[in-house]
Amino acid sequence: MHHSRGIASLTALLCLSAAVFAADTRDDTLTIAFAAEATQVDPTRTTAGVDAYFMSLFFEQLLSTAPDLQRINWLAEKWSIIDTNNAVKIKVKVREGVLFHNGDELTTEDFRFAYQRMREPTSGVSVYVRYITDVEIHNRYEMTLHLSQPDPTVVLSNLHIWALPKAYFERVGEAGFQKHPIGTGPWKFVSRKPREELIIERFDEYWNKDVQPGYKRLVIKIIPEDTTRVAAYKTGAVDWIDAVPPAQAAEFATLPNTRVIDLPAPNNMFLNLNAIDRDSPFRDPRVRLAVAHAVDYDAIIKYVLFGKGIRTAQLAPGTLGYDPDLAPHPYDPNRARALLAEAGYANGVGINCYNLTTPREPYMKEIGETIYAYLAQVGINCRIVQLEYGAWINVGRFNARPWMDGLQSTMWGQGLPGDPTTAWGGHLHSNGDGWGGYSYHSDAKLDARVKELRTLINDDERAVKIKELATLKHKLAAGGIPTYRPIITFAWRDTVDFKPWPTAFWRAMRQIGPCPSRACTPTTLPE
Amino acid sequence: MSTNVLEVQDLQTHLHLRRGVVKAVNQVSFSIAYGETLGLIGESGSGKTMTGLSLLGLLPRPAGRIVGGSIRLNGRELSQLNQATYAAQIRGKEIAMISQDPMTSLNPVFSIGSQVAAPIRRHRHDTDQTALALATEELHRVRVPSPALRISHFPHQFSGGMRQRVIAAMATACRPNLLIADEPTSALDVTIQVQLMDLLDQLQDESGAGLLFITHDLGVAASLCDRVAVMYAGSVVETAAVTDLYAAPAHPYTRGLLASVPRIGIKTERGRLFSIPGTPPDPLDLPMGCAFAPRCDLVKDRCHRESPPLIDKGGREIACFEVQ
Amino acid sequence: MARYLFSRLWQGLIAILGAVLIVFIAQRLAGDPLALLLPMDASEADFEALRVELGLDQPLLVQFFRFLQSVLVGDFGYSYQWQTPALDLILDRLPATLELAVAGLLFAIVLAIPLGVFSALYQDSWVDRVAKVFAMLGQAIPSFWIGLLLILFFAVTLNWLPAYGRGNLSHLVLPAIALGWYPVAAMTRTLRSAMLDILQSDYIRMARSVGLSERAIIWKYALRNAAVPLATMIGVYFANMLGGAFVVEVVFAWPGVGRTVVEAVFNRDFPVVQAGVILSAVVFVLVNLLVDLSYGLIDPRIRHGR
Amino acid sequence: MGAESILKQRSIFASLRTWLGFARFPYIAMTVLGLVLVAAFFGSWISPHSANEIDLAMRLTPPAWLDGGSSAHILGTDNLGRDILSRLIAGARVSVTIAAYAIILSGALGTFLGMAAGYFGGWIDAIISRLIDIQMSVPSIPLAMLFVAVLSPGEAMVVFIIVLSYWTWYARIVRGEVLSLRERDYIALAKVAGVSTPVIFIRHLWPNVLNTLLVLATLQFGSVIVFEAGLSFLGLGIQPPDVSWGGMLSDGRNYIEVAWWLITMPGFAIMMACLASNIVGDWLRDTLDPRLKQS
Repeated sequence: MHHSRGIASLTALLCLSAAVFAADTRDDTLTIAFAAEATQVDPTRTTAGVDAYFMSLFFEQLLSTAPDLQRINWLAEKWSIIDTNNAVKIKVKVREGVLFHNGDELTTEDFRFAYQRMREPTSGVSVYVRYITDVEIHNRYEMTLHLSQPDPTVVLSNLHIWALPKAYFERVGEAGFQKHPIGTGPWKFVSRKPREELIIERFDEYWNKDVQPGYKRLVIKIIPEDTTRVAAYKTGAVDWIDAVPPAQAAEFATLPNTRVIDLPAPNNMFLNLNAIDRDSPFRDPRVRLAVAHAVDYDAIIKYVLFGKGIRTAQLAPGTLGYDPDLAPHPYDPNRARALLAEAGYANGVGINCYNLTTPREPYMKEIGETIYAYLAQVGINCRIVQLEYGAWINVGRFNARPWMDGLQSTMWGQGLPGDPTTAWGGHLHSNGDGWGGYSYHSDAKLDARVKELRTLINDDERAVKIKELATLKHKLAAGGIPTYRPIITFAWRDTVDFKPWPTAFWRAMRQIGPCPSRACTPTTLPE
Repeated sequence: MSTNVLEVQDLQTHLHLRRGVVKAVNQVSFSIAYGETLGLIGESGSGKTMTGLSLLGLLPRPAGRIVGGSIRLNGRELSQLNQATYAAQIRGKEIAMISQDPMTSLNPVFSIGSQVAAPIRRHRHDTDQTALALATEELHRVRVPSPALRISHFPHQFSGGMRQRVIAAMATACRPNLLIADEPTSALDVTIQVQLMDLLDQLQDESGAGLLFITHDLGVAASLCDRVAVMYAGSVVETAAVTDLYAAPAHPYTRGLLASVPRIGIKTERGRLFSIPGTPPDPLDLPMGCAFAPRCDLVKDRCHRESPPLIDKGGREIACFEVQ
Repeated sequence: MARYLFSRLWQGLIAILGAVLIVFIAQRLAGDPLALLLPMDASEADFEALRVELGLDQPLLVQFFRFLQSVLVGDFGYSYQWQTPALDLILDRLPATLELAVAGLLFAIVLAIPLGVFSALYQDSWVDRVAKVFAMLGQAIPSFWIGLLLILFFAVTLNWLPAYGRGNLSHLVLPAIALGWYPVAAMTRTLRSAMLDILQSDYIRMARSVGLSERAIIWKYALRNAAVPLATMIGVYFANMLGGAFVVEVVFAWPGVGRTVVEAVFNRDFPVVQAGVILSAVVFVLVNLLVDLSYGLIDPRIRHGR
Repeated sequence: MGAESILKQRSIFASLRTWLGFARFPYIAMTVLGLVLVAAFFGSWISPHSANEIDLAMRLTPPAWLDGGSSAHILGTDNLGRDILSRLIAGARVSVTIAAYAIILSGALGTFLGMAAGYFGGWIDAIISRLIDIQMSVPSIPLAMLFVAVLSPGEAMVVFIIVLSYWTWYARIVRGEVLSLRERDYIALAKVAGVSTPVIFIRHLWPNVLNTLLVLATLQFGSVIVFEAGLSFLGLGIQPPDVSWGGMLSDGRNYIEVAWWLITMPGFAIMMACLASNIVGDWLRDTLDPRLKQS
């Protein structure tokens, strides 16, 4: 009969879907959920911060940052800076016996190959090797990096050159590498479905036995929606999630058999202001300062973020040149209105506000809207343009400087850990001499100071200069306004032993394994 | 008790409509013997179709209801039977109907075979395959050419006459004792009509079933029926052997009815076409007494007060005070 | 039937062509098509070469046919975001969307059939009234709100069913209801009036007169006849379901075409958007062809070309 | 959905009106519709707060009748402490404005093309009919996504998408009406008498399709409100800081576990507006144009 046939096919369909999605419940497999996802698998082609999510699994650099934020040797067994008067060299001894996932041994040739790829103008990360003129190979394990001028960012970025398998790359080509990337990292690539999942396997021949993963297999689900990710954890579909929504962080702390940890993001909610276009109101520092005074970030942190945020003026504690006396611009709407009036905008001003969001940090969309609502109350009226972070990257692919004619709220690293030189090179220096390669500010004096920092290699001198520049930048609200650092909450089942590493916004899966005793606690963290 | 297959006694069927109660069948009595064909004649709205539906238990729901009288089929009382029993034990098995319009009485989306096989499967509990084989035989019996081929065809591939045969095969597949034919010929060409009436004759001869032939067509009734019952406004006004009735209609209505039909061999009273004056009464508001009284040329006072009962008068029954 | 199908096929092709044209126009509105087609490491020389190769100096009509050509071979370019062919991204997610749409449709049918049949059988009874209220609410409540209310009620308050994502059967329930809600009304109405007509028909009286059980008569004989108008409804509503699925997917974080395309919109990932739009037009046309074919299965008169 | 079938199906509302006992005049529906219009036109005077006024300390305040509710915020506040009632009122303005533009433009376009197709027939009809077919086979939500992806979202874009999706409603019905009108004697007479085509259109065809248009427009109002809410819900429609009911729903989703009123209030507004316009549209049809009444 007609209707019973319908029911039969419904049943069949449902059985089918149940069979297809039956969970893989093997003990040596752990399923976890990320909110955001990398877009690139080639470390010499990264364009976005989230790309580190992948890089940290498969690829490694010469140095690394330890959980205590100290720089440690990694693929480099030892290294030293040779600073002669007019030339800087970095001598590196590469660790012996490190294998790529295909069994090839890592040699200095692979670093040279990666350096060359990074030098290509389209790589997007060429800024890190800008002043490295050559990678000189002495033998399989020894090489020297030649720099045309002192560049502290090379060290700050962990001697940024990636270990890229030259022989493999040349055999399979660009497309082949995209399809199946290999590196020296603790995890091997298995398969990937964009916006759905990434499956990786432990690399059993991994060189660093101390930090080898405990699970044989890791299934990383990509779940951008907060509610969905939370539901996936609560229903047991996944056993580890990042970016627990602040509204539910307290509840998670009380969930049975669950461990949570709050980690300060190396990022900052950052307002970028177009101070270069001729008709942009933000050319006037008073308007920029009005923006800084108009928003009550303490209230936002308290009420919207449930305390999961740290108010910052420019730099965060732990950064080179951090100045504890530099206080954030206080919330003062009257002052903001007065500044606007002084600048000739007594009746308010209309601008485009680009709300760049990513699920990586919590509540970005509504915090953006909150900020714009505060701005409206002093007379800065936003026409909101909602953009996923990816859109910005995609727009950026076609223009040196993505089109942004007003104000933009986004997450931006302000040099944590380490120092802010790269970040300032990106959005304070007029031609974007840094990560991201674009800036909306142009001030010759500030440019010179950024340039100076770029070549200053002594840390004590750097700290002084950074402090000075931070103060100057703060007073002028130049090169954008940092506001607060988000605190990211991670949660996982107590059957899992997880020790967060700072790489990839704390998402590096270096030390994750089963915890039979249910008594594993994460290593203590700074701050 | 008797050789009557059907005995209907004082049957009363009402239709409860929103506007009121229609006494569609009002104290109707008649009987049909095995092998006999009774014609039920009347204008549209006279209650003849409702009588047929009452026998089949297929009154329109929820409006139609049998409120009195009895229907006995082989001595079994049917009027109080519930629907499920009616469907399982009576319809298609004991009583079957050949309906009005062959063009619309077959389901367009099922094959002929499955439709003819349906009652067989239902009443003989045969397997689908046996039922289909039997259905083929039935089609052969009603003289549908190459039935084995035709069972997989659909109604729209059949002509009107052929469809009527299929319907006949479907109705008689389980050899019912009583067949009700409700205007089976009205939608057909005259030549096909004749063929169908032959067929009905044949089927009846084979099975010895009683046949209730419902029609408004006096000519068709004359050629097929043994006896005729004439209905007017829900009541039977006259029952007689067909030859008697046509030769000498007794009830004023019957007389009027016959007079209004131009027929070869029967002279109309005044040498020209006659029509009964007035119109049939509003079924919602039947007059007191004889329903035909307002149009009757023999009407007396009494006719307006009392309903004349159907009284046996020398082999025929008449419901009229004056003629009695 | 063949001729009918042929004309429907032709109409479908025209419609797809129209969809491709709309996408082409939209693409031109997007700005320099070269920027959309070239990889990010393209040089000025590459641009010039491609400009000539693509004949962008040629008339728009020629350009359109070139575009059509690449669409025909399934070449929508690479996703900016994922560096994989845009069509693959969409096709990967098509099963999830179809699963949802079919489940929604089945929900609608499974609900509409008893509602329609019983409200025809018992006119003006409580069943009929319930069906009417359903119809009224079905058309006035948007699917995304139903979806949210279902989540609020069955997932948050009662905690009976999962609210988000794709997984086992239980994940499918709420989205399917949210999606199937809207067409229930129209289907019930269609079925009700069709059944009313059919149950009055001579062939049903005939079926009754040979003693077939009431159950067989309604659920087999009558319903099969009512299936033709119902199938028309299903065809008409499938477009709705596909569009609706896009919204419902977002509500329930269902990993289908809709959510992917919405994300692609926010990421300005144009190749993915255009692949999604054209594919949904193709699926829509195909579904309608299937519905046309099903008429033939249901009704032999149509099969035999009457 | 076919426009003819819409006209037929919607008369469910007629029977519902009978059932609810206000068959003659749809008082309740008219009142609801009136409220929506009042909110749209006089919103700034009756609104208790400014729609975008945030008060983080008061965020997620429940409606006044619940524990923790505040009489300052009768329907509660949202995740940024904005007053929900004020936002509903502001949303009504947006919804009504968009509906008005969309209805007028799609009605004008559809009527013009429908009249032309019906009156002239031939290749004009063929082209327009084919256009209608094409339009109807591209689902409107994906279409909206396409245009939003290349241009930017906003009120104008929403109106554009709605016009693109809805002109076929008008075109098909008007074409049908004109086709039948064309055969009438008086039109034929006018033609024979040498009356110019524009005059025939304005004098003879226009008054006849006017009632139909009015009915369609009323029915479209509800449909447009739902459609616009859907687009805004997806983030493809009205952009903040402009307030829309769909956008409110979208914002409220993340708080479904802690603040049910964020999603119920705007959804209820959408439902009531749509329901009211459907009921009024039905009533108008029955009153103005008995031919459209279901037998």
